[in-house]
Amino acid sequence: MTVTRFQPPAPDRTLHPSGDNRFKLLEATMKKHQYRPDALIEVLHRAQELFGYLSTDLLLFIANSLHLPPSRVYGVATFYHFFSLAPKGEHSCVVCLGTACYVRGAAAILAAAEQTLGIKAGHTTPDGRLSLETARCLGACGIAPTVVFDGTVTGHQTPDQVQVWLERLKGEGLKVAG
Amino acid sequence: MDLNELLAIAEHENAMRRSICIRCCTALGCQSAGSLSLKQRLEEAVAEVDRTDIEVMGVGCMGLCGHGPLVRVDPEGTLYERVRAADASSIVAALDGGEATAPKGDPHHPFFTLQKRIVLENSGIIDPERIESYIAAGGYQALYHALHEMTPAEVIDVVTRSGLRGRGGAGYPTGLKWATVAKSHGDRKYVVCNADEGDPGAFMDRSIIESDPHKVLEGMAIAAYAVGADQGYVYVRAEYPLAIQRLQRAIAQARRHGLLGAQIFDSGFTFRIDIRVGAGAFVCGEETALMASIEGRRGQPRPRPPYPAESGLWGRPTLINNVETFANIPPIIRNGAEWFASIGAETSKGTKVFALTGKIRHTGLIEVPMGVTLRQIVEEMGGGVPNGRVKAVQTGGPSGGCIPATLLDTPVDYESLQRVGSIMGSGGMVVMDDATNMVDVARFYVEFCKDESCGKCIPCRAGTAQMLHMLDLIRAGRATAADLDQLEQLCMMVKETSLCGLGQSAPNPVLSTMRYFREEYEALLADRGSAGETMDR
Amino acid sequence: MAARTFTIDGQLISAREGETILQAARDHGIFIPTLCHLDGVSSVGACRLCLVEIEGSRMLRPACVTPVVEEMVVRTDTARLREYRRMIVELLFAERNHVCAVCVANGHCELQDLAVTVGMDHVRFDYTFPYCEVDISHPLFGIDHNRCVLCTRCVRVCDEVEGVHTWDVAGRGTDARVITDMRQPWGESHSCTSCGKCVLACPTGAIFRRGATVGEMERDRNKIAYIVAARDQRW
Amino acid sequence: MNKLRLATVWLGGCSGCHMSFLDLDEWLFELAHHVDLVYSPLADVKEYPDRVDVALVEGAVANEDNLHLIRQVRERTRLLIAFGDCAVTGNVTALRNVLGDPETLLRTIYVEHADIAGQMPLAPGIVPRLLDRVYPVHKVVPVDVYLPGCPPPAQRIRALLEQVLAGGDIYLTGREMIKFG
Repeated sequence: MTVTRFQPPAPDRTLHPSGDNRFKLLEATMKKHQYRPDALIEVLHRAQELFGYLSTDLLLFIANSLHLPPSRVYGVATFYHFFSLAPKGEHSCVVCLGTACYVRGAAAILAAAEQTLGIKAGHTTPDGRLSLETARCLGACGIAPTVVFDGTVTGHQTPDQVQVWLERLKGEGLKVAG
Repeated sequence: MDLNELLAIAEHENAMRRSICIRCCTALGCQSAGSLSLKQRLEEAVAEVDRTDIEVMGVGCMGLCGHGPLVRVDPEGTLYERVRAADASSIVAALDGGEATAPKGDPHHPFFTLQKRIVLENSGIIDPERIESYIAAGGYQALYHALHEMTPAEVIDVVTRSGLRGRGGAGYPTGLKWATVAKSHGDRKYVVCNADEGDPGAFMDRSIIESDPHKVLEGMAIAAYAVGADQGYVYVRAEYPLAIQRLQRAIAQARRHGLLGAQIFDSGFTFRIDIRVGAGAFVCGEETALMASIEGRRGQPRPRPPYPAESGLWGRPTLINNVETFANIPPIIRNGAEWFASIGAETSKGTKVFALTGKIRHTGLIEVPMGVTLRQIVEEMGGGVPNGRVKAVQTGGPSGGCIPATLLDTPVDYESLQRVGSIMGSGGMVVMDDATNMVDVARFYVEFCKDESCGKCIPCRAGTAQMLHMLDLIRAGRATAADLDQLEQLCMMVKETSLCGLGQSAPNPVLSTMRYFREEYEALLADRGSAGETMDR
Repeated sequence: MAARTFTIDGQLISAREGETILQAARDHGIFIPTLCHLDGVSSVGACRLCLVEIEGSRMLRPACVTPVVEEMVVRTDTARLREYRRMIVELLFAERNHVCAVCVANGHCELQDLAVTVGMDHVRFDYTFPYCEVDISHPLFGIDHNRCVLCTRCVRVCDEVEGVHTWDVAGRGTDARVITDMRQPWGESHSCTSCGKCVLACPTGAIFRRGATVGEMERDRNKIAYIVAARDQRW
Repeated sequence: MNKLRLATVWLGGCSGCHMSFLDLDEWLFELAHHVDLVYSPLADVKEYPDRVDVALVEGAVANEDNLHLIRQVRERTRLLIAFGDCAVTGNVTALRNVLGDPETLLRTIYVEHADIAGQMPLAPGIVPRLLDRVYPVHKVVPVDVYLPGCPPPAQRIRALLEQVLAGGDIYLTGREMIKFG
């Protein structure tokens, strides 16, 4: 016997058929996985890659497409650290807090970063320019302590490196409040 | 693909080799230090001197990550450390009697000479991005051998007799696990490679995949043949983009060469491998949580039994081993059970790869025979602590414990490490010097476990939160001796009642530091009754 | 079905093959405390209150999901188990704001009853006093996260019995919360059928019928098992 | 016969536990044969006396006066009984802990939620300062016996006091004796 799960009516899907090409790309990924529910995490990865973060509407769109209850999709999206339900800053600074980095002074780097950027770890500056994050371990322990500036892993870091990075961004025309 | 074609690829690849090979590490550590532009400069420098007997090869990890980027010139084996792009032409010039501007490393240092490389036999030697390079090193011959000259039962027998135990941490006998899956009934079976290396301070699996991805795939294929599976998954952390990329490339290459997919080596054996990318959850290293995650659900563990070997992915028999375990398989099939069993210690055969990090002179990746002592690893290979003394060695990550310097003569094997209150774990080894406060270390790990607790079972969810709170009270000088006893009882409860390995081992860093460094806790205690003092402010 | 003979707390017991230790114990009037277990829905072995000792096994086993085995020797009431159970209940009381005196479920609460069972006269751990929301956007029901123990009985009953899966768990660890749909207010949930099964299933005062005041939130949990049994027997 | 020196103490609570104590009605006469009430909000004694045998402490430790008093009580009392849910758990008194430190709490209630002319309550020397958070008694001083209940029913109080009067170990168990709420 096959059971078709009741699907709650979707709220306005105004943003989907709008011709936003990213939805087509997301559809393609779901199609590749034959809309199988077990591809949910792969689909969320792709959605975040395309949209930068997972908005409620985007999650609902995925839930409907994969025939999954909304709460299940929301539950999965909030279980994993990698998924963000809020927009991230244009630039990011990720301080690794793995053991090797910790033993070699990562806490001081994070403290300096928080002071320099004026935000706490896990937050984005009010102007949406910069996000400060932490990572559990990047596996680059051989070059600890490490910081990832805009996706580039850099090793043997010191607390003043965050300031250097910020200055460089400013030099490249970034306007940072405060 | 048949054996002749395989050998022809190897032969062709070997014929292409030039007499001098400049090997440049392109694994994550060295890439972060700029090895990609260095490699390009080396290629340009070789082109500039117009020598056709020299080639530049991007290779996997050479081990000494703390001194990267690393370059080795073979066959003489000259090792250069901390090489900058600007050093490239001088390295090439040195082949003509010039002087290289990059500092030279010592390839005869115990860091290298005390190693025994089985899992890492190709690391830093072959080009991980080219299947031909792996085949030239004898790759996929073990798979051919297994498919055409052995029955599944014989494969399992060899693995069993080799004495190989799971390298993910718990050390469960691999052959026994395989036999259970082989015996289990199901319309389909799965093989899963656990590459969700979540232990902070550990990067063995990342390095193996980045340096020699095909070896893992070959190991998985042999396992699938042995247990009767036709579908495999590699569950790899999202934090490892380079490893994912190399795995994807390797899978595509293997498929193209008929080494994965339908009718491998013209046998009746079919095996496909898909990659599943994790999304940042340490608990997914636990096998039932990992399976939930592969199924697209919250990565929450469930009680065992039933074990995955009987009821795993989608309720079907599933074999789950970690990266290093699979990487051990091709050499075992190639060289035989007796060969493997002759290496290592009595109850722990073979070698173990460790990520040696922390306050130590030489950080990086090493592979040593089981049974060597911690002292050999830390003092001889690692070169000890610069400007200080070893205080403790932490093995096993958040699930392990801190072993004090007085026990450095403990041999590295599953049982010995357990006896001193730690575990083998997946291979993280973090050295701490006498400036390290062990209560802080315990807190670091407990906070990690608390943040990573999935929240399903109460002892782990609420227990780790209380452990963290109590450690903070201790560190703030607001705890009494009675609180310390209570923390210890809480640790025992969480250890014995938690649903999965995360909770069951979360107290280990606290218990082991309490056992060996209790005076550091006691030094922070308040007098009885004065706990209330701080309320006056 | 084959019978299995084994002992619980020294008492010789015979059970059907495939039965869990918990079922067998209850059939014979042996009490094992539970919290996340609910007759009629699947067991998850999460609360760890039903852990028992089994001779020859190093690990403690949850009685709710462990099938009986011939000649197994089970102990449900040792000093160690009693101490651990008390600690688990204390951890729950310390984790959120369980203030029995002002709770709708006062006097009809499984957590409150458990505290009595395990002999908890006070909580040794520090209370954490987290800020938790109360959602009374639904016209008939409300949820007070201060009282939630994350047993997931509401999630399971909604998924397995009502078949809707309005509830799930979001976040993880101590931040975990049961949610409806996209974590919107319950009253705005599109999928909820307002069947009230989650209200029946909730062991504490977390999910309640609106209008109930202190101590008034009584429920008949047997209804869940009744619905399941009734449905199983139909064509 | 030496009578037991009994005290009852009222910290941060609603006095409901004391009311319940008074609900013992005529049994109080019986009790009076065995104890001297040496300190109580029901009696006009200003200073907590020395050498108290048994103290029933109602309420949580919420302010500086509570803190001062409970320390005196502990120093001068042989058997300290946490009397009722506020003393045992913090209970309703401790609900404010969820809202943060006293400064934030007072601002929220007396300024932000004020209907007109909100201002911070300030009466130095008259209203005792609030502690950073509310504590159950055993988090401040060691407690010997816990009697839960909001309030503990009169019969529960009587059952406890009978055990106290009988001497020997005190052992409370079962729904009648230790149910919260």
